[in-house]
Amino acid sequence: MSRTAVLLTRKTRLLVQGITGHQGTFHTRAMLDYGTKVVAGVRAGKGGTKVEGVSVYDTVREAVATKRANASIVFVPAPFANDAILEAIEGGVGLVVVITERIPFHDALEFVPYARSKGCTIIGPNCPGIISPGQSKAGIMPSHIFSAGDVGVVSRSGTLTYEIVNEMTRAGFGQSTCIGIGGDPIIGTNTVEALALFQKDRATKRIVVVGEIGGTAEEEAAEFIKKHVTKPVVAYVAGRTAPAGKRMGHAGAIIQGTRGTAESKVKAFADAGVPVAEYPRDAAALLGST
Amino acid sequence: MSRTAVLLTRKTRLLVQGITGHQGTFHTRAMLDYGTKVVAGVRAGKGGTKVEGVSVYDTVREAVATKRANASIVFVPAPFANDAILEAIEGGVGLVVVITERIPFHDALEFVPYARSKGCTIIGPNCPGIISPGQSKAGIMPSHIFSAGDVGVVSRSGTLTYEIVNEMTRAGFGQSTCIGIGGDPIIGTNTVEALALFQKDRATKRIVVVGEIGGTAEEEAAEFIKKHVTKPVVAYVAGRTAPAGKRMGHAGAIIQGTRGTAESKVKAFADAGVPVAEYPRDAAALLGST
Amino acid sequence: MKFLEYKAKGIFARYGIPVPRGVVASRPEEIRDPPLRAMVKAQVLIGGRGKAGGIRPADGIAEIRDVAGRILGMDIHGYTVRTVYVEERLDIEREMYLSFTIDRSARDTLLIASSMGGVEIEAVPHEQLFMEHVPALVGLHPYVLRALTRALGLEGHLAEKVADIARRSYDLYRAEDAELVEINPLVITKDHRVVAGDAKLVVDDNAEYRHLEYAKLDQDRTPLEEEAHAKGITFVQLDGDIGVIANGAGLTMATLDILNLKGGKGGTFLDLGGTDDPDRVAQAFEILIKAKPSVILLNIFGGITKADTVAQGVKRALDGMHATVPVVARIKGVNEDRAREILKGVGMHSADTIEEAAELAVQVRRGGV
Amino acid sequence: MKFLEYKAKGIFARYGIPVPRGVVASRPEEIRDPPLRAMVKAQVLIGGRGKAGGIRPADGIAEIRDVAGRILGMDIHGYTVRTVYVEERLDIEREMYLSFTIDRSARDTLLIASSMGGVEIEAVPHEQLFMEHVPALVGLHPYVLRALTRALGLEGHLAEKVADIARRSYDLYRAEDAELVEINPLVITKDHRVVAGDAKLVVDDNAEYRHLEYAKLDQDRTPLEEEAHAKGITFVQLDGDIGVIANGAGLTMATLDILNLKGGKGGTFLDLGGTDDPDRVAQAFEILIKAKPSVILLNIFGGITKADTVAQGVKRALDGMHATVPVVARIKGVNEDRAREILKGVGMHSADTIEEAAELAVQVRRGGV
Repeated sequence: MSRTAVLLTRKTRLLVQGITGHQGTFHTRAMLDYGTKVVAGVRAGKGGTKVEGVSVYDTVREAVATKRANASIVFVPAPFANDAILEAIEGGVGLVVVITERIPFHDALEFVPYARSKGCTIIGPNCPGIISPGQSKAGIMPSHIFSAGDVGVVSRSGTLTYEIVNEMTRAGFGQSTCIGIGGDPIIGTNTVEALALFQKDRATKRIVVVGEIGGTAEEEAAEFIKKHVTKPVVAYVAGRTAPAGKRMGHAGAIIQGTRGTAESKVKAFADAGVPVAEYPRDAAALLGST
Repeated sequence: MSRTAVLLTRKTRLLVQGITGHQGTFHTRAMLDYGTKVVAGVRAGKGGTKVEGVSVYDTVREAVATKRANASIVFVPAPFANDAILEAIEGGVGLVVVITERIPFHDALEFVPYARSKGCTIIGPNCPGIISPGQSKAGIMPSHIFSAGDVGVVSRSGTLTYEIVNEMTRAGFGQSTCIGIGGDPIIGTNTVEALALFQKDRATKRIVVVGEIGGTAEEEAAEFIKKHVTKPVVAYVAGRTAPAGKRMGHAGAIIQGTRGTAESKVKAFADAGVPVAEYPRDAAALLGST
Repeated sequence: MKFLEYKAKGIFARYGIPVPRGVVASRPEEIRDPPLRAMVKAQVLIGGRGKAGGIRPADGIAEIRDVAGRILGMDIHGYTVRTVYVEERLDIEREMYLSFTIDRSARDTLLIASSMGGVEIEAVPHEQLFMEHVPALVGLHPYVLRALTRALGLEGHLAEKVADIARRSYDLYRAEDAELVEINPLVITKDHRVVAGDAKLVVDDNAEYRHLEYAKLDQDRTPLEEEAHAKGITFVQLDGDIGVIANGAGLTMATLDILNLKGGKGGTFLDLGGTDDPDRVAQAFEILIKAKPSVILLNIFGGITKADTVAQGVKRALDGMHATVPVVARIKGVNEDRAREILKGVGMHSADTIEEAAELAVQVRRGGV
Repeated sequence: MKFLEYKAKGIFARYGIPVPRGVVASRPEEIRDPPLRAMVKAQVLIGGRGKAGGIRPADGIAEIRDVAGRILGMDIHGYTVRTVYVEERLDIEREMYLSFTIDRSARDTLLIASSMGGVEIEAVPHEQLFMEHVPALVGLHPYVLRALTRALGLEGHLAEKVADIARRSYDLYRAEDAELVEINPLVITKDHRVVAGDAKLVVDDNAEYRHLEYAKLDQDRTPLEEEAHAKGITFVQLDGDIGVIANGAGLTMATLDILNLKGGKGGTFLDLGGTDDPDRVAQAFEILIKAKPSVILLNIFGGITKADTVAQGVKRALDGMHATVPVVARIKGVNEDRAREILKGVGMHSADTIEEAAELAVQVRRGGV
């Protein structure tokens, strides 16, 4: 039986860029264990070897040609990530999940619009990836806290999302797809775009948005929800006590002057009729009342 | 009554970039006379003046904001054309018709894919423009030879097309839309893309393709027709007697080694079941037998 | 990475952007050969220097040194002035504003300009702003510069000079991986020069590896933040007293928020990231202990992170520094039971949820436990 | 714009691409201080020099001058050798192929490489070619170079050298507005240097205004084509004897095709473009008359073009040059009747359609009219 999901399904044929690194190897194993079709790895100079039973190629093009990979996950270190992402886009995969953190945003100013021009979806950078529970995982999140269901989750953060999803799973709210869109200022898929995907997806009946301070993604999401989202949405916003002018871990999590405050985001959601959880665990409870 | 057409209809609100030049002014008058909604002109430093009764603005953005222009025609000289085209794309028009000839193709290697990434259609460069007879003209072709009808025409050349269209009109084959895609090696809309538009357009029942030597546009068109075009197509190919290695007027009209010959193109059309006219005037006759 | 004005101006000058002549000093007597009609400007990484009295005119070497002496050592919004910049005083005809910055929503670069210069750009009415995106894929083209100079009401030579400065500023923005290149005011002098009156430059921290020459700059960091940065630890000092450490930026922020809801106030933001290497954890805890928190609130949600090796790192740091600061921990992850065992050995308080842990931390701080 | 090998190599060298040392000469006695183990190479703008005997080894100054003397003045596929290039003879370990060119279908730049070098690239089997697009919007990135060197079976220093040459070739391709940058063969020498054995460079004619330094180069044009080019007239000399002139490139080609179908053979391709300025028309006709056609076939389909001013230009040229060459004209456009009047005055034959005009031209040529 084939189920729908957003961006990633059990049919997705994933290749791992930077498969021979510590993180790449570890998560290749974890993704295989989850049932992801990891069909190839890429590492220049290591073509012909195997990692966790997965064939390694020197170039994305070979991996795509030989193994019909149609998505990629990038673990390549920041200084080489731009190159790897462009190789993936040109190699013809339709989805590139960029786990790598600390990529200069000037690189993203190029590869993000370029990917779009080629019809390729980027998730991240600096993100935990994407998981369609019970189907496939292209990411680094702990698999066991997820459960299949009908809630779409979009989040700018990693562990905070695990916390929320864990609570959802315990409360019986399984997930259709969880997208960690990443904590950088320039990202390939933003909150609004993820919401649009969930609104269209037949497997998704409700949506959780996990936001944080910095930028105006949540304000734009609230505006979009008002106009285009008919499915119930609940939200959480991290950073209510964060001071202005300080970068809170994520490159994108910074209040600049009066812009990007949690108050503004919470207010925007409230104005759009989106309940906002006070504690992360409340998101699950709020879902129960939607 | 509103009729369909490809790319250009009576509703299109055109702005003229380079309206104050000789060619810009002349064709603004001619387009107005034809009934085109020429809503604005652009020429830096001439904002506030009028040309042929059309208000001139300093920037595309002003023209779009004030006059809701949604298409542009570019008469700006080659050294400044790239800038003008990018201004039009960023200004938010959805169609840019580039009349200017002799634009270096390295410029087109940038503005063509960039336009595409922004959802903007480029016609040209080095083209006579586009006309939907009876509705609107964004181009420099002589209006009186065209007549409204159901034949879509796509052509790499100008006057040759006038010759063919003139014969069509005399023989009673009116045109839905005629697209002069231009004679340069890198063009915004190619033969295949024009064919795809005509195949979809309800107002187009039959199609004429005017090709010439150089490149493989006709071979690809023939392949595309075989697979995707259900409407009758006839073709003409110019340059059967052109020698190899010589650029025949158009930057794109050159046989390179054994590539780009008329024989190859004629054969490709024949293989796709597309009748090829021996004389330009025969195109109209062939249409009669489709 | 932020830059003091005089350092930013040095970089601007490298890109051919006109800046006033100036000399820098950290003591009045160091000032030699200054412009004799001068502005003496406090060099601090915070705005509002002018209103705070950190920018003053002075004429002649004696007055310049005198004024510099009064500015040096001043406290400006919590920042002590350690350096002054003595700069040619401009005869101002007009002040404008020009900047290149990142537009996150549009995923693009934004050029902002205004004919109202010398004031905070946030205070300028929207209709007084010229804004245009500059897409990285195609770069800055003349049409943008034409629109810019037109919006500023400039013509002829002045328009050319401003367009040229904008072009150079964009080159700088791209080549130096800047988040912000700001010239405010951009001054037209009475003798028709166009000069960067002030210069603000913020460079992407993530691009540090491409600009190693900037690594040692004065940064807007406390000494402890500087120490953490040098060790690659994500750490922000806050004005509460409870030391908060968690794994993941979002979770750390959420932990601070929950602590606040429970009546406590965080003194640190310390993001362990994905590490469970005991050495790295110990390093992070050392920074945390140096911040002298009344209590430490540790929150680990580790789906993959090994909780026991995290705990080993915590123990190692506490033991090594002979620290007696109480720790309240909520640990979920691989080997979480073993982790609790280890931390019980150093007198840690344990909780099942963040909420409970936050409550407990507040109680401990009040001496209630 | 095409470049003789030695000029192309000069440009390659400016971009840091290694080329063999060489000297250029147009007479044997001009050769001074050449490499003493040399290849003497005919400099002509056409391929197949080697097979035609235009590239020969020679050792020592005497033999070099002797060989150069025999190559100079040779006819190679219709091109007279006016220049030789005396170049260091390479000890070849391996020959490869590398080029950047325009891919019209993909609207992109194409990098082509092959481990089969020194032969016509068209002759290399497709599976022996490495091809990768290089999009102008993002440029040439390392992944392309890795794939390139892997496809060529290179490692270590050799891979680095080839990658570096590819990078520089792409820079040249972009900065010089090239249509083609080709190194064939790209040579690995026995002492492990990587050197451009031959260098082909074609620059976009439309970009001439950005590269005025190239405007005076030897071009692959006949003297009359050169004269036309200098006047901005689109003119190609063909091997027939009927002078064809029309307005528009496509129409001119079609007129030539029709003439051929009617049994004639065009001697010129002359595209008047959109002009109806009598001076420009006269200039074009002057070129045409200099090509000594037996008959001139004029085909104007001018929807907007004023036919009478075109006719004035024709008359002016014929009168001015006292030319007696018969003209067959088919003119459609504004004031076409007046145009026919004018040309009747110079003995022109008139026709209603291209087909008739072509037939008439063939008849006139045979003396049938």
